[in-house]
Amino acid sequence: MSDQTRATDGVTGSRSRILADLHQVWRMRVFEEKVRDLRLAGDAVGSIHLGIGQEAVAVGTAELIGPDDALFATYRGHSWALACGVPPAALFAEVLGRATGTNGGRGGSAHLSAPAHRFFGENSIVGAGAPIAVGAALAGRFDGSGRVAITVFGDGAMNQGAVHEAMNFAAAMNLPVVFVCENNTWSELTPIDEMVRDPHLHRRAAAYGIPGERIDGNDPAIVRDRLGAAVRRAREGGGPTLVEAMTARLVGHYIGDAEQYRRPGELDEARRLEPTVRLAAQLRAAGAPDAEIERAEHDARAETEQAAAEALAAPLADPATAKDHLYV
Amino acid sequence: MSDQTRATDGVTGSRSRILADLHQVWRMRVFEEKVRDLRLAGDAVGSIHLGIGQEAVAVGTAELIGPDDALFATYRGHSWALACGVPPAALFAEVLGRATGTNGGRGGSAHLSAPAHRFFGENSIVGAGAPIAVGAALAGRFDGSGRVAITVFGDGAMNQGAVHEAMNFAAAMNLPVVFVCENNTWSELTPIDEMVRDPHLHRRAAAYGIPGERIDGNDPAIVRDRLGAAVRRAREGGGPTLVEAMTARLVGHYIGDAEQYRRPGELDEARRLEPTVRLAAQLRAAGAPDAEIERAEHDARAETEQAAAEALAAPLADPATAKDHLYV
Amino acid sequence: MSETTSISETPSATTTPATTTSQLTYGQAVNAALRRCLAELPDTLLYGEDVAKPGGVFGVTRGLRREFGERVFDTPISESAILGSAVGAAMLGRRPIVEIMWVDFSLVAFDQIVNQLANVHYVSRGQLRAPVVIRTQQGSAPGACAQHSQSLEAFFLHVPGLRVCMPWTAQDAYDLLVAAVYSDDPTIVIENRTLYNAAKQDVVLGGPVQQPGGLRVRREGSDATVVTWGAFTARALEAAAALAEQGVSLEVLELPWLNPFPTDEVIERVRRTGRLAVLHEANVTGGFGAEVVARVAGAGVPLRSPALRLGLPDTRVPAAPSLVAELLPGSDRIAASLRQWVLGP
Amino acid sequence: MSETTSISETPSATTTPATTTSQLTYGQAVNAALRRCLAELPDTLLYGEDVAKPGGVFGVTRGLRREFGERVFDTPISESAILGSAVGAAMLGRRPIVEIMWVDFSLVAFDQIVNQLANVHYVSRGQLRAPVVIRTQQGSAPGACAQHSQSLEAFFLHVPGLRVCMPWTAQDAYDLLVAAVYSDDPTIVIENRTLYNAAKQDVVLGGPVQQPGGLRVRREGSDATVVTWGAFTARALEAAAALAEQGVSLEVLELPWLNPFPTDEVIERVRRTGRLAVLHEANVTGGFGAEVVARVAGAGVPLRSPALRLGLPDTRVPAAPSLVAELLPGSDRIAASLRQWVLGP
Ligand SMILES: Cc1ncc(C[n+]2csc(CCOP(=O)(O)OP(=O)(O)O)c2C)c(N)n1
Ligand SMILES: Cc1ncc(C[n+]2csc(CCOP(=O)(O)OP(=O)(O)O)c2C)c(N)n1
Ligand SMILES: [Mg+2]
Ligand SMILES: [Mg+2]
Repeated sequence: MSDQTRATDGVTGSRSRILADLHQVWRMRVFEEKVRDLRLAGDAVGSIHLGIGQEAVAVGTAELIGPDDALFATYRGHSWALACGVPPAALFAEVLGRATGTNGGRGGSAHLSAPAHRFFGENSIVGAGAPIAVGAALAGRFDGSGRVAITVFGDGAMNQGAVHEAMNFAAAMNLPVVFVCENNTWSELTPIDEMVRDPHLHRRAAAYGIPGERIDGNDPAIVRDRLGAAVRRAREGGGPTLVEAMTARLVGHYIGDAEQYRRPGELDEARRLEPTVRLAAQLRAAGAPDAEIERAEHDARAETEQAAAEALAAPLADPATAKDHLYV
Repeated sequence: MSDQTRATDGVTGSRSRILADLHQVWRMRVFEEKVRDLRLAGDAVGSIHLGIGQEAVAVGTAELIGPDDALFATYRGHSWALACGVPPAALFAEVLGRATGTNGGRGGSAHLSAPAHRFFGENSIVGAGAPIAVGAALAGRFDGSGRVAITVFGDGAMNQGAVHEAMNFAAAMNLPVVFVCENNTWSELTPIDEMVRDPHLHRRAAAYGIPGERIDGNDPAIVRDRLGAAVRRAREGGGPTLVEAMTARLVGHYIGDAEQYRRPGELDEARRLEPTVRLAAQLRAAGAPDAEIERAEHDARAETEQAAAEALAAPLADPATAKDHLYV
Repeated sequence: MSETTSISETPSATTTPATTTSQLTYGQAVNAALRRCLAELPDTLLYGEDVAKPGGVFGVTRGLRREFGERVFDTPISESAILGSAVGAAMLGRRPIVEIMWVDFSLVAFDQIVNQLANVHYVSRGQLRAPVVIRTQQGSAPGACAQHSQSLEAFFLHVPGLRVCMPWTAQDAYDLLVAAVYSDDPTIVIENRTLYNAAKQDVVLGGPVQQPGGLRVRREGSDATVVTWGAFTARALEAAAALAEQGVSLEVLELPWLNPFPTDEVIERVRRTGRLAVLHEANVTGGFGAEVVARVAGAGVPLRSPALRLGLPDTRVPAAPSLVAELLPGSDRIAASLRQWVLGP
Repeated sequence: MSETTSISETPSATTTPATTTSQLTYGQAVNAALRRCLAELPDTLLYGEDVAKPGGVFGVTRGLRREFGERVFDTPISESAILGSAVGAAMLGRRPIVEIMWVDFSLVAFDQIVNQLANVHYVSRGQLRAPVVIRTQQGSAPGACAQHSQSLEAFFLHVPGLRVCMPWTAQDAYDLLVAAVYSDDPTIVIENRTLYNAAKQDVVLGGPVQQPGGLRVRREGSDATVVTWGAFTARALEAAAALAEQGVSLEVLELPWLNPFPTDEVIERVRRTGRLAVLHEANVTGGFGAEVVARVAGAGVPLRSPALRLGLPDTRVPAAPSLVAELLPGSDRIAASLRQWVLGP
């Protein structure tokens, strides 16, 4: 991580700002903890991918997403949906296969979308969201919206042809796209540093003649600052940027993953650097009382429990609608 | 072309060497001129892509290809097949749909192969040959052959996902592959500099952590020298290299192309730099008499005419065999 | 291009627009359809490899860049980016018309068609639309290699959520494309490059936008129903004409749209003749001819002879014309097969 | 894993090797087949995403890296490179076994299968071979999204030059894979992830290598022939068992190999029962069931009831179990459909 932008010296924003970020991180964290519980209890079924530990990237991005912008995520997208403002109850309902889910149960945990909230969806094909995001930016060239498209994918996705094509296409056409690579150093069960010769993935931006930067993805303030610059550049006609946000997935690739592939002590540092710990420390350094810090988590838990209860009370997706909407 | 290796100062090899190169260039040149004639006369049918003007890349590569190596080309592959030693009569026959063709007429001009000559084939899908070549190198890791795989593709192919995946795969596995990008600045009818932000395509090598170099592709000696270094590095375990050979296609993308897309005067410089002109000048500078220079062309024409006549005399591919070899 | 009536006012989709009739090649008819759509629908975009400044490798998109500016543009050789960006642009309100130069090349980016494009509307529960038109062309032409000769409509027809058409006449090249662009469903328009520069035909331009679907009764007949589509329609009609002289009366149905598929009409017509043959250029096994036979069989239509399928036998496509001629049935061989099938040996 | 006989000597392909019988899951049977092939055939390579050190996302390739070293390796998430390199390695004498984790992902690199792999032997006029095995898995499982639920065998079956099998039992998971690896033709082995960890079955390991092809008569019956494959075989058998109690006697044919397809045997058996139903998990339209019906119809087999196809209706696959249950027929609904079809309403 030698060349990444990292705040090592404590506070990176005002106390209220940090507090708000911590609250957002907790909203995502407890949302996913609850999803895990629901999955383990059998209320939710199937393969579910959590981003626990990676929330700061989404939190830092949240307020950069303008009203006409569009965000494209992967199967690991719950936090990104929350960052876009999708109501947690609708997300829970989707994960639970309920009629009130964002997609009425058609998307599930790994393929949900909420376009009214600028969340143009998860994608369960690695890398496939990148060219689609390029198209959203392309549309913006003609609709006068000034849209910036943000597409998020993992380190492993950098080796997928579609991502390469998307970056070159956006670069050649100078489209307003921000490519966010959440580098959690793992592609499922395989480490990225064995799958590339140079694990500094942001350097690939140079191949397309666009700016690339590696940043500390565990601090919302840093993400906001660096991604903010990329979004601004895009909006002002400067074209695409690749931002590699270093982070760590503190849990398995999917719920149930035995994580036997972990390197010894790998997560020790990550646990020290993860956003709830980091932001709490920053708040403490800024003089915040423990009660304030705890409230961020507490409020998030209350909100989340209520949303989950609401979703659990909703009816299952109605079988009678299963064939609707195949064609317009 | 600022950063390419180019010999501007005349002679780059011994007189006999240059003469041999010129002869090889002429063999390819007159082969393709003859193919054009046959196509225009209706003896050959369909879409045919000539590499007239680009021969020096193939000539410079020819002797680098070891007995166990494997070469993978594109639809613009006649010269590459000749460089591998495929007999011109078999190539003509293939283009003409004859039973004696390299593939008995199954490949045609754009998809022919001659594995016994280390020519593992043309490919008519842009970029698709690159990962296949990677596989040939992979095989070499297990069969003790010390094989180097060479894959040739165009500038436009650099924007194809498969090429990206192939380069990363070869880089990550440190496989002995030489990626040769023949940059003739055109992808069919579209200029590469409008399709990428940085037209110095060799710089993309850095994305994969491998060496990349732009060279003058119109002088066999330079190609031999620089590609030779890449082949050597590959053979010695140094992994893949990307070589961008600058050259010019002096003819249309395919036979019949009206070339309305050409930029004014575009080919003037190219005609001065093209290999037959360049090598003849080098020979003259080295004191070769005109007769010697002319003989290179003359011999090639004689050989080629005979090969074409032989192919034309051969029977058409036998319809009774049309269904053979679908399965082993 | 000889116009038989004067050019109408700018047409609109709601009023019935005035029409003109022009003599156009199939390729020119495609061009006219694109021009109309670009003019009438400001949300359309037209892009792909070599389509804009060069006007397309077949010249089909000539002049459109000049006329419509930046809405028509060239792209890198990046089919995943072309198709993916079309999906995204469509989600955000555009109506992209993209070209995949040969249907064979769609396979480098098939994910974007099957896993992405086809899912947009369904998975979003109708919140998103993907009115993308993918124009491509396919089929065998003399000398083309195995990677430039396939007929792949069966792939697209096994993907619910996509619409698929295969125009054969210049008029349909125009009408189907206009219908596809106006449709809010993702649609694959499969043209045929051997038709682009074939003889000019009268083409009615303008006129109301058609709905996807329907069939064309190209010939009436009573001994058997021959169902076909695309460029092979010509072979079916030639065979039918030849057989008419031998006392065999064939009905020839061309299906310009394969999805939606006019199941009831086909079944009804087969019921009347009592025989069904399906003819297509694609490989027989797993070809869409199987679906046509299965629908008719599933409807319990009594048949006087077993259903017949004619097409490319199960092999790759060689380049040499002498080999292709052996594999792809011409109208003579088609006629012989149909004759024996109807009359017995 | 309880072995019922002792392990044999190292088996070889030429002598009839000794066998052992073990209690294995389907996934373990796949693992055993891979182990056998890696041991017997030094030219084999085994690779794909997460297959080596992690032992596969389903644990199916566990232990093989440790046992066979560098011939078993992990790859980047680059399906075009995985498949393309397999084509190239096979041309140069290797026998690659590659994994595409979900069949849906094959679509990002379909070119390498259709335009490359399938052409190698034919276009080179037999000078090159491509003995590649692509192992993948497909099908619907509770909660899986539309991009992880498709059954795409019909795509591969429309590509001449490829062999395709879909093992259902643990024994076939073993035998078919061994046969595929020994075969010199490119072969797609489509497994089913819902079977990997299902109950253990007796599996005979070792033994002679089978030839691709054949069918399994899973149940004898006289009222109708039900043709099926893959995991849906279980539903067909459950339905047949239920209907037996209601006096309807169904013959159930499982086709472990769909290419080569046992046309004559299927036709012969349908001729005997006089009824044909095809059941598969794939979408009905353009599914391989159409091909089965068309072959039987083309043979003029007289049928007592119109041929029936059951499968996924023409829609995408939603994630919610309540929706999938509505779309994918379970054995109850299959039984009801078959009953009405045989007995009338
Ligand atoms: C084209 C494709 N190949 C393989 C997969 C299976 N797969 C799902 S997630 C994943 C790992 C992705 O790693 P990365 O891009 O780093 O994202 P992360 O999961 O770490 O967020 C793989 C290989 C897929 N979904 N799509
Ligand atoms: C995947 C794919 N897309 C498009 C084409 C059509 N096509 C054939 S050649 C070509 C241009 C290739 O340009 P370049 O790579 O520079 O090679 P060159 O022809 O100049 O040698 C294109 C677009 C194709 N054959 N395959
Ligand atoms: Mg990752
Ligand atoms: Mg070029």
